[in-house]
Amino acid sequence: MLCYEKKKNALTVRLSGELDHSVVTAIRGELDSLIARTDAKKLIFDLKGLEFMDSSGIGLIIGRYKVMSRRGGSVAVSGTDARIDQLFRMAGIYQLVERLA
Amino acid sequence: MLCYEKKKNALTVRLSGELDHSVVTAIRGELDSLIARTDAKKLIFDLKGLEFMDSSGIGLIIGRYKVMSRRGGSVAVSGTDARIDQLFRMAGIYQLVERLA
Amino acid sequence: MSVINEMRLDFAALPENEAFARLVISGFMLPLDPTMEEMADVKTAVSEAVTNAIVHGYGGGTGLVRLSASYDGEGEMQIRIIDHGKGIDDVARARQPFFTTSPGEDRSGMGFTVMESFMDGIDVDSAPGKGTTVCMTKRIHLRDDAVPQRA
Amino acid sequence: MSVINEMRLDFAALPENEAFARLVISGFMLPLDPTMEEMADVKTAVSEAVTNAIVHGYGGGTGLVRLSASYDGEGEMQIRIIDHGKGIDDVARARQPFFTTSPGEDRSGMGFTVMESFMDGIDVDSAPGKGTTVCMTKRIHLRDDAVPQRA
Ligand SMILES: Nc1ncnc2c1ncn2[C@@H]1O[C@H](COP(=O)(O)OP(=O)(O)O)[C@@H](O)[C@H]1O
Ligand SMILES: Nc1ncnc2c1ncn2[C@@H]1O[C@H](COP(=O)(O)OP(=O)(O)O)[C@@H](O)[C@H]1O
Repeated sequence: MLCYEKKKNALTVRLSGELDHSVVTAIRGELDSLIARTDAKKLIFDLKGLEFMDSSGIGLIIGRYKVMSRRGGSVAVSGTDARIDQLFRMAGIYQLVERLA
Repeated sequence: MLCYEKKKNALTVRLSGELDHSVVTAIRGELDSLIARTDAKKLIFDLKGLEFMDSSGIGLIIGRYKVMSRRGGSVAVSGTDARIDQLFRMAGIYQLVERLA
Repeated sequence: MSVINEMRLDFAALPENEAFARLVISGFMLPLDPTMEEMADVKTAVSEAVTNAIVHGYGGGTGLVRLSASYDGEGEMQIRIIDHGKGIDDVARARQPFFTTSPGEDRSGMGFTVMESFMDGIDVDSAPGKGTTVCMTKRIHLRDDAVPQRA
Repeated sequence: MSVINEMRLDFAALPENEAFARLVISGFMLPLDPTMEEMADVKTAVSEAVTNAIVHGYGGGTGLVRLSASYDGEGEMQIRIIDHGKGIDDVARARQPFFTTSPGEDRSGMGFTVMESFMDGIDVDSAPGKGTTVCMTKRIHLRDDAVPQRA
């Protein structure tokens, strides 16, 4: 499930449930048009509600990092539990993306 | 899971989780020795906590009805939801066993 | 209609796999967005047939049980439970309510009756020494917003 | 030690079966009473390999994915994910972090790296045109009161 909120230049996207390849396939187009439509400069992923994530989640974040970079914007993540954190560190994501509390 | 309580002549047995063949196999010997040990005249099954039951549960109840009859005692059930009720009616269990609220 | 999803599971004939088989069939039918009632009907029927394969088919011995299932775009499920155990000599008699060959083990003889009343169709194919196949169908009513699509 | 429980599941190469495969492996390992951590490790690794079979092996086309698993009395799990899809020509390169043949689809190239770090052992057998087998092992630490017994 995907919920979002735009405040000033920041678009916050809250993901819940299980983030795997089938979900990424279903939502990435939606996300990209949301970014374009809201003209967001900062994209924040709130992952507190995720019950599962595999490397497809890494791909989703890096992909959105590329989209935002092209637009001169940035990406941040929040609500990462120990497991998601481990996956993100493995992929060096925090070199590209800010980690909020 | 099996919990029990003896009050006067009545032995109340509370079952929770899923009542299938593997569980019946695991608990029926325990139940019979509990009946003998407590010398119960009435055996009450409290099924409120059950999340699943198939015909193995019918077999468990009818089997205990036989055990209690031989001892001059009786059996009752309580906490049956609509589904368990349907299974019990299918097997005519309420001709042998009292149904409490 | 043609099948849009299918699975086939083989597992050891162990009592602890009865709960496993129920979990597997529940998970497989989830994309159809069944009601709690439909889910419980199918779980119960599968539990009966799988238990029979373990208890009667293999009689506590080793062997593999197969659970296969499929559904089409209209929510029609086909489920098969297959064992290569001892088989049934008189299927009509076995299907009668209260008939059981294991009364001493607290079997009620209600397994086939339960499968019949919870599923839309059931067919039993068995031969002594060859094993048993129980084939069941169940129509899951699709909600308007949940029609499954072939990817 | 010898195997005390085993299963083998074949399912259609559809994205909705990724969640199904995770559910199946979780249910199968439940009798071992794993920690949440061990459970998540295995689910994640299986999710990676099954996704690869669907995405890369069959590339969106039809086919069957096999997930087989077993465990012994010491909690040693063996898990295999098999497809008969297009195969991998250079396995060593494929296993490198960040290597992916589908960057445009937002694949990260981290699948094999994740499998390696969450499991105790992984072996990949593949040939172009023949398909891919990923074999993984994981030791589940048994608690004193939960040693599984052959019935
Ligand atoms: N898979 C099977 N293999 C061999 N015999 C079976 C199988 N399934 C059912 N039977 C026979 O049919 C009888 C009736 O089955 P059922 O109605 O499920 O009741 P129950 O399992 O309580 O005995 C069983 O007692 C057994 O003799
Ligand atoms: N089952 C498979 N069939 C064919 N190719 C595969 C399979 N699994 C992996 N590969 C190849 O190995 C590469 C790396 O896989 P992986 O590390 O899981 O990353 P990703 O799935 O993100 O691409 C894939 O991009 C693909 O080319």
